[in-house]
Amino acid sequence: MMTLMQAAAPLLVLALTVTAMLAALAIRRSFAVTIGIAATGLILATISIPWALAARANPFPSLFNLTPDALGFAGLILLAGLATLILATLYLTRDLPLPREEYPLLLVLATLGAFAMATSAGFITLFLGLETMTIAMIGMIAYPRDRPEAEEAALKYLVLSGMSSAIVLFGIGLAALATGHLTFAPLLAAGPNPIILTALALIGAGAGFKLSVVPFHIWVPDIYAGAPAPSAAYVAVIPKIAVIAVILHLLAMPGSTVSPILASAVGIVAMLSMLVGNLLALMQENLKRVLGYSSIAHLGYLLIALLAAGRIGRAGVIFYIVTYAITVIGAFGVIGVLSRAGSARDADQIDDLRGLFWHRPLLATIMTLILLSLAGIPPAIGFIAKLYIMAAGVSADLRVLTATLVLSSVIGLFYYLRIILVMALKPADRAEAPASVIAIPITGWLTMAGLGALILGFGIAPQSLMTLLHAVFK
Amino acid sequence: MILAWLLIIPLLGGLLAWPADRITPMLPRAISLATLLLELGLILPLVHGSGAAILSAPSPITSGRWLATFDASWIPTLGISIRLDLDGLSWLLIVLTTIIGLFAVIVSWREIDHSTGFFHANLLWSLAGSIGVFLALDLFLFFFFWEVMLVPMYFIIAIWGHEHRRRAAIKFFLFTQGSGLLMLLSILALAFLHQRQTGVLTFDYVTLLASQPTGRLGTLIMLGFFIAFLVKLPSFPVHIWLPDTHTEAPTAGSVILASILLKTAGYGLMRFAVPLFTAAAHHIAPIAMALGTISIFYGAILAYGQSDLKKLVAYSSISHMGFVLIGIYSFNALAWQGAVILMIAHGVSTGALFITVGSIQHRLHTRDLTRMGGLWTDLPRLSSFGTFFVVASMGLPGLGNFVGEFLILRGVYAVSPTIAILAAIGLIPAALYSLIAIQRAFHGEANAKRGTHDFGTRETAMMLALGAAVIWLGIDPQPVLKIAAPSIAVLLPITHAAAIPATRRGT
Amino acid sequence: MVSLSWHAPATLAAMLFIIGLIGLLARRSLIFVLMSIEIMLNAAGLLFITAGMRWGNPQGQIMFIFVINLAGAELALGLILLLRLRNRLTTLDGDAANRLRDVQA
Amino acid sequence: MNHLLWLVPASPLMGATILGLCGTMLPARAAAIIGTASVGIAAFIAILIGLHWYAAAPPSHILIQHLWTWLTLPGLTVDISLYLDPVALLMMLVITIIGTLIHLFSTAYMAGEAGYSRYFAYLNLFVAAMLLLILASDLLVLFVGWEGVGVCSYLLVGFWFQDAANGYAARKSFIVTRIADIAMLAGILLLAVKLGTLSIQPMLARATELWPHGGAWPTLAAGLLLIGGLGKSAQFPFQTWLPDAMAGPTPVSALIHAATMVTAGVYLVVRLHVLYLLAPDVLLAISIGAGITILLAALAALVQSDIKRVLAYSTISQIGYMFLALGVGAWSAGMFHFLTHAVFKALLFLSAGAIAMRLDHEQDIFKMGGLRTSLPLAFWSFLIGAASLAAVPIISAGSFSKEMILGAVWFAPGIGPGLWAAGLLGALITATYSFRVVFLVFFGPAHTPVTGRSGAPIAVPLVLLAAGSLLIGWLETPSFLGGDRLVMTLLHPVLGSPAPRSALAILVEAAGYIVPLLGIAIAYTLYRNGHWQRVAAAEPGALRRLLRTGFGFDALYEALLVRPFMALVRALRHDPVDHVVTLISAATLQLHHTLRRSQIGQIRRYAAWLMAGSIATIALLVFA
Repeated sequence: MMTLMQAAAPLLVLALTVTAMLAALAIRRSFAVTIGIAATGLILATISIPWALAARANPFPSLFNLTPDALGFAGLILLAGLATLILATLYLTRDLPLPREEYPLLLVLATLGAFAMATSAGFITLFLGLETMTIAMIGMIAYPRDRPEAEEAALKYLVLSGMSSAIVLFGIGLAALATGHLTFAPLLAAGPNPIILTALALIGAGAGFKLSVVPFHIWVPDIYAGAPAPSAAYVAVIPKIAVIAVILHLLAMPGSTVSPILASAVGIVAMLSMLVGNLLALMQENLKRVLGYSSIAHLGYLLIALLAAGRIGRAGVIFYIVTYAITVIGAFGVIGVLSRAGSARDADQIDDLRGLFWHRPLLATIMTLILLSLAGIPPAIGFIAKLYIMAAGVSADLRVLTATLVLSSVIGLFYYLRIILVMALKPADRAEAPASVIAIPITGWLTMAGLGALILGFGIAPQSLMTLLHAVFK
Repeated sequence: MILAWLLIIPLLGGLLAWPADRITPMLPRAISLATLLLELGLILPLVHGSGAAILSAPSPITSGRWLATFDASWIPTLGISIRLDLDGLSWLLIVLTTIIGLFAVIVSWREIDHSTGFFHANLLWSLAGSIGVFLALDLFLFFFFWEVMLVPMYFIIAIWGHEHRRRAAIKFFLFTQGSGLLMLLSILALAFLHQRQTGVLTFDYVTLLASQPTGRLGTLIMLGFFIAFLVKLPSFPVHIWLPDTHTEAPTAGSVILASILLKTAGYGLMRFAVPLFTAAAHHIAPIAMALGTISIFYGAILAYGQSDLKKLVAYSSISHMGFVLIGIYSFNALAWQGAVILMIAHGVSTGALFITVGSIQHRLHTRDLTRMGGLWTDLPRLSSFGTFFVVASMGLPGLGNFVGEFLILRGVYAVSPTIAILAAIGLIPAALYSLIAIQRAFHGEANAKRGTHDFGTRETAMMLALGAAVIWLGIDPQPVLKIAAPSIAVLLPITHAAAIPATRRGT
Repeated sequence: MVSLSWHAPATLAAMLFIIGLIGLLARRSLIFVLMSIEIMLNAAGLLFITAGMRWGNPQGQIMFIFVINLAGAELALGLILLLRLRNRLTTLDGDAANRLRDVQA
Repeated sequence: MNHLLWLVPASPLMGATILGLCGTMLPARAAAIIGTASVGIAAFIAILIGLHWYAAAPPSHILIQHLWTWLTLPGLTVDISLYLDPVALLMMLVITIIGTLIHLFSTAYMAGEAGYSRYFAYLNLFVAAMLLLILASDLLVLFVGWEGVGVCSYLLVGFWFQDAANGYAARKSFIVTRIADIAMLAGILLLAVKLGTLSIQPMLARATELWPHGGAWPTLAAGLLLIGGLGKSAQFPFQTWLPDAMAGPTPVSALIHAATMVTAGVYLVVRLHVLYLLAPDVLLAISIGAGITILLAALAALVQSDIKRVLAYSTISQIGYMFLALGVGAWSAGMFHFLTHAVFKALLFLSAGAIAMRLDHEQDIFKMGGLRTSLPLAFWSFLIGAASLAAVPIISAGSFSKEMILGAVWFAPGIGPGLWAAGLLGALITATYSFRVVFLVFFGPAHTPVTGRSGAPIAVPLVLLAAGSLLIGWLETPSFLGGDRLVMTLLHPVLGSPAPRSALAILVEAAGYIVPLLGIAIAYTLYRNGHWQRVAAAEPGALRRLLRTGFGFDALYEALLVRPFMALVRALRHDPVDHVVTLISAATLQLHHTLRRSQIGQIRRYAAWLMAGSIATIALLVFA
């Protein structure tokens, strides 16, 4: 019994945290307390992961998949959640005209959902995790209720994710109809009959929606732009980690083969994502939208490594998603530390960053590192990540995809560089520019500097991260 | 370890210089100067003493006889290590880098007056990147430095450049980075090919030299390197980033770009693109030579047509680098020596020309030739130095550029008289644009009295030093040839030995 | 006991799903949009029931309960957002909520 | 003494360096002293070496001073060493001595000009480069000097840079010679590759050893090098640059464009005559080209009104005589004519300069006149020079050398008599045009007032050169005048002795003596009856215009070379490749805007996208 408890510890801690937060809210509304509980919960859950792994047991084999891989991704989700939590704490200032305490709750709830999804062993858990996460995220998006944009983004996300949920659900239903099971294995083992293929297509479309790849990318920029910065960071990062975790789990299952037709479908999606994402971002004036489009392209890159499979492909996927998480949270973090939930909008216009180099050189440097990382230029970590993708592509001889990667990277460079340029411009005489007036608390500086240090440090000495990931993901 | 210091010193210097302008704007300049002097003090002694002995006896590249060497693990997972090795060729180019770097610092002493700290940090980092390029013998590390030197350069252009700097900076970066990615693809392909052959994943240059991919795949992989270097060189038709970039960059940026960054391409061709793929390199030699010849003429003719003095110099660089390209792809030791000399001489003379143009712009606030004329009347010292360096870059015998051009032509003639003679004919338009530049800038009627000051002591001393270097290269190039000789003797035989059977296999 | 073929309910589910889909695309009013999503979810639910029926196991029914839950939760959230939209724009037209976009009007 | 040979080029080089580096800080007087003295020292050492040579020639008449190794690589070694043989000695003496005189003349001529020290720096540099050219033991080093004098010529022609026309003339001189130099460079490359060395003596030895008489390689190499020589010496078809080069200060014209640099082509052929002996076709081409040049230039000189242009065309024509001699293998005769020509042409130019100085830089001969009395020194100097140019028998140096050439040409097999006739016709025209100038400038009424006065720096060079023009011919006299063979003897070890003369030579010589006098007579007649003055005033006819423009070669080259080049420049100026990139970026942007239209912001449209995507996925998976 004890070992079972030990193995399920992270999940239990997380669930308990949610309960504790609800209880705390019921007793006394205090932002500090809720944040404290949330942070403690997330940290405890993270710490308990190695301990849980040591148990080498699985109390719910039909529901949860508590392998090192899955728990590794879960850990990544927890850390990413923690980072966004810190950003949210800075973002939701005291002078906010609305209660702040529910936000951490929603965040932890979404994290619980993502955790469940990443460690799911069958469709039931997967679906429950997915929906827990999605509905909590809608709350996070709509949180600053005075902003029409946030509300609109939430509405769009609700409708579109509802639709995608229905699509996935129908796919799962078809799978269940065809195989009689709600676990993954039978679906993978089944022959290519039309129902199975349709099921796969529908589930794939749902995954595509969450991964925001072309042609399921259409919602991304609007949602990112409308959501408050920490929520956008969350939406941009955590669901993707969870979906990737599931996909890698599926691929690692015995007997799973990627049929050529499926591979070519993914290849087309990857190619379109890279090109369309980068092309759409080209002349954008809104930083969040740029990040949205760029995330479309990045997931396209990631699909290359996924397709390449093999040892280096798998390592590439993991390394890339870690890099992506650090970098994108960092990017939204920069917007976040320059914005406040109480103001009418976030500092998300590229123009808001004008002259950042001259009045906030450190933040500008961090942002430059982030952009370099997104563009895949040394010495930032994104360079090593892109190297991994290219290595995977080259080693698997995916010539067209790799060539597209190069081409679209060049297009991508253009808009990343443009942002850097704007930061290097002479500051405009706009005293009210949010970037120059908002005071950034020390925690904000520490978080951003920490993210910057990760981006630079892992970019120069990637071996440490590789060793760590290798230790976790075998 | 000394090689690591060669990289660490400018990196640290940059880190120091960055915040130093909060104390006084002078401090970053002083830090840069001190850093580069220290660097020079480190690098210069390496060819003496035991270095001289190593240089006197060429030995196979696998024997590991280097002037200095450094090896440390970096990313063992992917077989990447920090392998730095110094041979004569690298030494020459690093010395060039450091010295030109010094001049870049001096030239920006007055020109750069805001955020000197960040400027000098970028300057030093860019130099560190180039030094890394010249030292790295791990392909991935090489690529790392190749990219690293671009980013600071991008900032230098984008922040301290002239009116259209943003466009120019982006163009510069897109071209060099885009072609760089192709090279990365090739590096990876080469490494994985080697892994498939031997089971070992490594990016080590010396190990990969043995790989020598042939056939279509070999050509494909080689093309990645070739294109990247062609863009950086630059050669027709991928030269178009250069004129814009030069025009918009601040003087120090132009100087570094022309004198150092372009040289990394020539170095890359000699060190990587040719020896790693000897069969493919021979395969593509006619195309390379044709491109080189076209570049010679194209650059010269366009230089003649420019009314922007800086653009004129930029196009002339394309023409000069055409010589380097045909020299390298003649696979002839004399031509390679010529290419080395020409790269160094071009570095010095074109650097000096950019300093001259920068000085003119600083005084007249224009680079437009139609608004110059008669400068000799007002600025005799500037004009005479300008004329001297124009004449030097035109290839006047007795000055450095001529030695390079002659050796290249001599080497190429032995392989292909047609190309050699065509290239020699390219010296005629060179004279045309050089003389028209002198005429339009320095000669003619001084249409308005410009109450400007001539070169001061700082600038005169700088130009004298550069001029002395050009003359020295012209009348006594032997020391340089001697230092480069062992490297060429090592790199070229690989080319010859492997090429003959390989071309047979290839056809 | 007459065993009902699973084809008929499956086809019904598919038809329901498509009806929901068309409704989603065709109706401007957000109320109808939400309803259409409910129809799609319920179509999926019907499919689970059918699956359970076909293979004779309870998983379908379990899943159906979860689906119902989800539909409820989503509807609740949707209605809140809808009300707020109506307060702001005095309309239920989904197309009116288009502040976030790339194309300039 | 011989070990000081290196000082001969080094001394003017040092002068140039000092003047170049700190010329602007020096007073004019100091610049003049440094400039003249540095060449004077070179001349002094050259004379000492010459005397020493006369007393005791070094073994095998060759003096080599190795300075340093320029470059040594497998397959190519180039030494910087000085190689002095009788030919070079003669050249060295002429260059340094005349150079000194012209520097001296310049101190007065250029007085008060802006850039006084710059002028001397260039002139010193020129002398140094010229000396390097003739003393080089290696063809590549020779090429260094060769291009060096070209650049100095460019700088000096364009010395008065404020006037754009001067700049144009300077550029033209440089570009035309540069075009020829490329051929020379190709020849050097050919020799370097085929013979493995560029060191002149071993190279020539190897050429005779490896290459057959009249073979393709020697012909090609000799031909390519010849083109370089023709360019430098302003011979047909490269003659167009020299008349324009008169834009430079007159002493410059005297030194560079008359006495020294333009004869470099002659020197090159003489220096490599062993190679040319292997290429009879090239020699034939030389002589035919020379015949054409002599006549073209002489005819053009006949109608010029600018005194310097007359002299310029006469230079072209006289160098044509030198090439004529080379074409028939009369190397020594060519060198002898070089010697006398250097002296009298320098004299003529300096006289012209002395006149121009006093006439407010007037150069039109029709605006002069009557200067015989007001400028007696200039008159006598110019007269002596003109006599030499016209080859007035016995009293002028030019007569001796021209006779020698014509004599040698007569005996050339095959086309000899034809060439001789051309040379003789040239001599007739030469006499006519040179005395046309004499009469127009010094006789008749004065048109322009004379101002100022000339000092010793003007007088000394004129007197010395006039003396030289009168006397230097006696170094080498025909048999009936004593048969002195001083020049031949000096050059004999290098160039061998000319063929002995036969009896018929007397008639040939007689013709050579009479023709100049005839020419002078024509000139006098036409002057007396006012023909020259009339045609100058009248509207020129087509033929006259053609002659005046030097047979329209400028227009021809303009149409053939300049215009196509400029058209090319105009077509490419804005870098067509750049447009391609602009197009690509525009297309990318267009793509961006097209795609962007999908982001319409409406939920239903987005839902449609999702549905389409799902359907496409199903279709792909199920039906593919």
